Amino acid sequence: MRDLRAPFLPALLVFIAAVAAIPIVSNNPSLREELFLVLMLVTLASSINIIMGYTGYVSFGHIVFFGIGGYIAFWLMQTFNVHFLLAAIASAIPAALIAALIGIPILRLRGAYFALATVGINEAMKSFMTNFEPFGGAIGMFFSFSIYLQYGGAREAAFLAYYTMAAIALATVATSYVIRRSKFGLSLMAIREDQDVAMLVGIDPARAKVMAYVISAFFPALAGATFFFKNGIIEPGPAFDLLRSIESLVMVVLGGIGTVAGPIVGAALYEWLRGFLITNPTFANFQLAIAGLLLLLTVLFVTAGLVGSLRNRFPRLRAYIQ
Amino acid sequence: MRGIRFFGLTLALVGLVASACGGTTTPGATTSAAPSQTTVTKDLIIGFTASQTGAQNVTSKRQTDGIQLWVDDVTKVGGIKLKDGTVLMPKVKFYDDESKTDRVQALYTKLINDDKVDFLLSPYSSGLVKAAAVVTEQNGRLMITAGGADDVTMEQGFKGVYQVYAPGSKYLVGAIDLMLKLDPTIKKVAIVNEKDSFSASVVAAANPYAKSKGLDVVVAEGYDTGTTDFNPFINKIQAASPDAIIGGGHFEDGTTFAKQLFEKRVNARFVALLVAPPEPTFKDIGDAAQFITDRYVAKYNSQPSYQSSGGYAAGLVLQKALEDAGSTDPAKIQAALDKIDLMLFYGRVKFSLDAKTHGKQVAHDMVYVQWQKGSDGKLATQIVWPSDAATAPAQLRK
Amino acid sequence: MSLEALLPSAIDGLMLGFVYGLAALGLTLIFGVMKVINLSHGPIIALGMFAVFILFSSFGVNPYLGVVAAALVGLLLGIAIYFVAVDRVIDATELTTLLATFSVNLMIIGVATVIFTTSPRSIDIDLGALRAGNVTILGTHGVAVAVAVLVAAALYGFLFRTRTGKSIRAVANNRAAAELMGIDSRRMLALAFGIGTALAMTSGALLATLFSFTILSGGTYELKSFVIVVLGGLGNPTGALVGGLVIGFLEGVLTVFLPVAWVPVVEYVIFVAVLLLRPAGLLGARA
Amino acid sequence: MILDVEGVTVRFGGLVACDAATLSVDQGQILGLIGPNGAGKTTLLNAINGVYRPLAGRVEFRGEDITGLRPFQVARRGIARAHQVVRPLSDLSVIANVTVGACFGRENLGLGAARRVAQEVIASLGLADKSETPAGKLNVAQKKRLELARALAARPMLLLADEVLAGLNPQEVAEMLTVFRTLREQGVAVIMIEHLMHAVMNVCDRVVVLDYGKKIAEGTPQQVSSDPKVIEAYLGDPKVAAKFLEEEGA
Repeated sequence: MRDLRAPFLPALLVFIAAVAAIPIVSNNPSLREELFLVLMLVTLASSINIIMGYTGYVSFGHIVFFGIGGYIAFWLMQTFNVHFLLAAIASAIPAALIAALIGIPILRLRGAYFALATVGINEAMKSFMTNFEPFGGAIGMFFSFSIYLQYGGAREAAFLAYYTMAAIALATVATSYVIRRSKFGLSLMAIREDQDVAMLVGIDPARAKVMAYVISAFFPALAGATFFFKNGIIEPGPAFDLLRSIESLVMVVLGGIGTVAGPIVGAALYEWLRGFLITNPTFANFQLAIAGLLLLLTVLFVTAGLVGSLRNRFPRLRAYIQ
Repeated sequence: MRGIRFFGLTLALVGLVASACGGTTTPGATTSAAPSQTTVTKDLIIGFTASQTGAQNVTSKRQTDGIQLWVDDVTKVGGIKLKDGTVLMPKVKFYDDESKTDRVQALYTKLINDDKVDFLLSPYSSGLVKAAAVVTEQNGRLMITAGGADDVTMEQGFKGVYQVYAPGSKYLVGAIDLMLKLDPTIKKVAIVNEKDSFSASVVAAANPYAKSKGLDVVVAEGYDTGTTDFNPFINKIQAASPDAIIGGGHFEDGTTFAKQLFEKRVNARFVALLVAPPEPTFKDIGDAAQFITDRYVAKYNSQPSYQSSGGYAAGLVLQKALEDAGSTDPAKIQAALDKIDLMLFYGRVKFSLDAKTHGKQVAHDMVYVQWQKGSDGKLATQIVWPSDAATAPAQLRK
Repeated sequence: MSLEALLPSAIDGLMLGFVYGLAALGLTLIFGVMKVINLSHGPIIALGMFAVFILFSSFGVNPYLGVVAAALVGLLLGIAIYFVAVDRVIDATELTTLLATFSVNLMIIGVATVIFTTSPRSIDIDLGALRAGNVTILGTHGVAVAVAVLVAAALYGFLFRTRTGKSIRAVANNRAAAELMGIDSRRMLALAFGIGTALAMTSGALLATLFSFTILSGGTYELKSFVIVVLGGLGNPTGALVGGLVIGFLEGVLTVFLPVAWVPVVEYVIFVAVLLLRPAGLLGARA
Repeated sequence: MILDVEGVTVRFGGLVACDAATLSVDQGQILGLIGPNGAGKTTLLNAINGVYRPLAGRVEFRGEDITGLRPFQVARRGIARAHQVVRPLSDLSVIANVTVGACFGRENLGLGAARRVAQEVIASLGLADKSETPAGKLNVAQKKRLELARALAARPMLLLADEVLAGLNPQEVAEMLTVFRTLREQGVAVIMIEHLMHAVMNVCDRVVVLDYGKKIAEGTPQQVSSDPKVIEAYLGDPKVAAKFLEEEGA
């Protein structure tokens, strides 16, 4: 297409891949751990951006899909010794199906009602898992260490998890970009702006929204499967952590809602800041308060987020930064 | 004052117990270095994470204090002296893990690879210990777990994880024995426990054990970590009118549970709760408090607790292993740890060598204390089980 | 299953329901007036707990006087929060106001954690108890119910009998029209936020006289308030009070038939079901 | 006839907003829909394109019964709508707004093709220099044109135009009327609700008058404007009304 003047997507993907390769090349496991987390947050934030940024539905409890993916994959690996990659895909499909099933009713709700419903679903799922003994109940599940043997040992499994997470992040970003530049994306943005108008020009909003919700559920499920595979332990608390869910929203807003690069910038920035605050003796204790202050300032004064503000300030950049 | 009578009958078990047992190792007691050799002083960096924020923050702090206390004591006597003349000065390096498993894993990776710490201790709480164990195993490192009593963790075929706490399965089984010895007519028992790794593994062993002893488990319920309202459980217990109540979890919930049991005047003849009652702050529930053994306060200059003792003991185990190995070579330390059979102020320490359960604590037994009214009319904790360590016979409500 | 537990459980639950209702009232009032879901609700409840705790443990102030103090502090705090975090974004999308109030949540938790740590605290009050059969009603619980009822009644009196109260309701109904009638809507919004916060702090203060708590305890009650508010209809004060009683009663009674740990599952399923089937709540939202 | 509306009734509670309304329009024809405020004109358009489901009656478009279809299904069959109260997709650029119109309508164009159509339409409506401006930042007249542009970009066979001229100055009105005439030449059918009588007189081929949801008159603009029933419906007093119409038409 003509308006793809700037090779934004390839550039972005190459950049992410290059950063992801640093810990491998320099053989730095702790950088690998940090980046694993960042890549995971990029995945979560970019996925949320599809339903929240493009479509305008604030999915507050979005982490529920991360948890569902993690649980199903973990259970498959532990009980049937299914290979991790297979288990991850096998967990993302039911997660997407669940998204379709709950999406059909709850996407009829608007605004705050939708946000609350997603919180309710996440909490319902968390308390259900807390009681669901086949998945370990409140204690969750814990790998027998021999599970890692088929990947060549625990260390190799950690690398496999890292590569997989990088691949998931790249796929999420690419998907996010493709959607944003597609007709489907345009229909989502029309829905975000005015659902009635969207319907009058020929868009089936219910269908488009459910599609967006399903896509935005798929990648977090993969990320959950990978995250808990590496952890070797899954519990209801970390799997359905509402705070993590809200933090992902914060990253989207910080970076620039509705842009492709925003969630990436936001996730990296947020995680870097937290790492800095936690290890800094002066600020360690005030970590949460500072995060809160920063969020407030962003919400009040930099509504469009970093990437969004850049685009607004320098319209010429629009062709280069999506 | 009615409360006192009730709590006089509350049995509790606790890990930190009297140095009545012989063969105690204390930091100052070790002088195995040969005087002729030249001494080389090296730092021994001990890495771990502490939950300075999040759900585990209070108890984790106690464990950190325990570790720090051990470090201070060792420093005071001039370090750990090895046979080859090396003197190791322990230093701690720790980060805040926010009580989150993913932070634990990132930070243990950092401790191992960036900070290049010499030795690792565990975070506090079974869940975080598991997460850390995965990383130390991935990196082929040794870790002594100070705060993780869950059985399952230690049954995964780990190679370099060693458990100081007695595994959870042991915690309440003894209480059932004691109870039945005191009164064989006890028939109905209610089990109400916290739903965390530790308490669940306790109950997973205690529940079938109770049934095997012919007891009738009339209530079996779990409560979420952080529960503050136990009335729903207590109403159920009251309706089932059991002879005994066992369970609990950690300090805070156990204290609250006990307090609310008292408020509702539950008529059980025997109550055994995990961890909570020996704590000095048990005073929140009435006059029962001021009687914690002065001995610990005097000896360690800090409020003792189950968790801080765990931290201190983990330090001692490491120290002993270093001395036995005579070097900081991981393979030698591991061999020394495998062989350890130690009696600490804390109890006996010995690790399983079985491939599947390697590193699991096999020797440490639980000790039970009871609040009893002394001849002066005041309440004090007495060790009532096991019988060879008992300071007073257990009493049961008539 | 033990039916003997039914009566005491139902009574226990219902009594707690009054305090839950009070917390939910604060949340629903703010939503009703300005369509903002206050995500700092939980930490504010926790602040209510600590207000009483500090006054009691450091200055020996009677906890029930502490409840009054907590309400006053809440009013001022709420007005401050409104002007700092909400005023500027009052007309923005729900995401913006959600995040703005969430940032207040983070700041309160962040600072309060440093000051108070997350150690559990409790306030020891013994007001005796009423016992009949296997029903025990603790004095503290009885007083909490009484205070909750009084506060709710006072709020209704304020909203329906006073000029200021009527102005707040006018602003809630139609801000533009209220302004045409000469009402300073900004002041009313700030006041409503203050009252909502005061209610949350009051309920927190009462809860502190019943159970032990940490600075993070508010989260549980915040989620409970969401459930109650949706059940009663977002923005409907009477709905919040009734919803509180319903949830309290359910929590009590369900425990007799289910393992206690399953109760939250039922609660959240009801919550989502109400949102889907009757988004206006069981009592219907105010127009 | 491209559109046949027969006996369509829409009711809100006890209020009958549209009472057995019947009308039809053919290709290349502009039908004026007039009537006093609250006569049910907008309701009728909403019943045609599926926003409301008629209680009774039938809507037939190009020989197909489209009664009760959802709005997006109606749109995909070639009926476009321009609103009285403009509803731009504020955060999207002008070109994106119009592309949305082109994309999802009858022809189901790809993004590239839709964009080209959008550019043409924008140019024809004089918005070319605003192409990249967020729609929310346009002035009222520009928004009106955008609203029409979005509808036209769908290349509809039938355009439902709801008071698109209101609020425009005489020159802008004249420009808009040219657009309607061009549409007629292209064979597009138009139903326009309009209060500007001179515009109706000027451009409409036929006029339908609604009052209290009922059709009270139909015919050429001249026939309708001299119908006493119509005049009475508008102003109660036929004499005043006649005078009013004269002035406005001038």
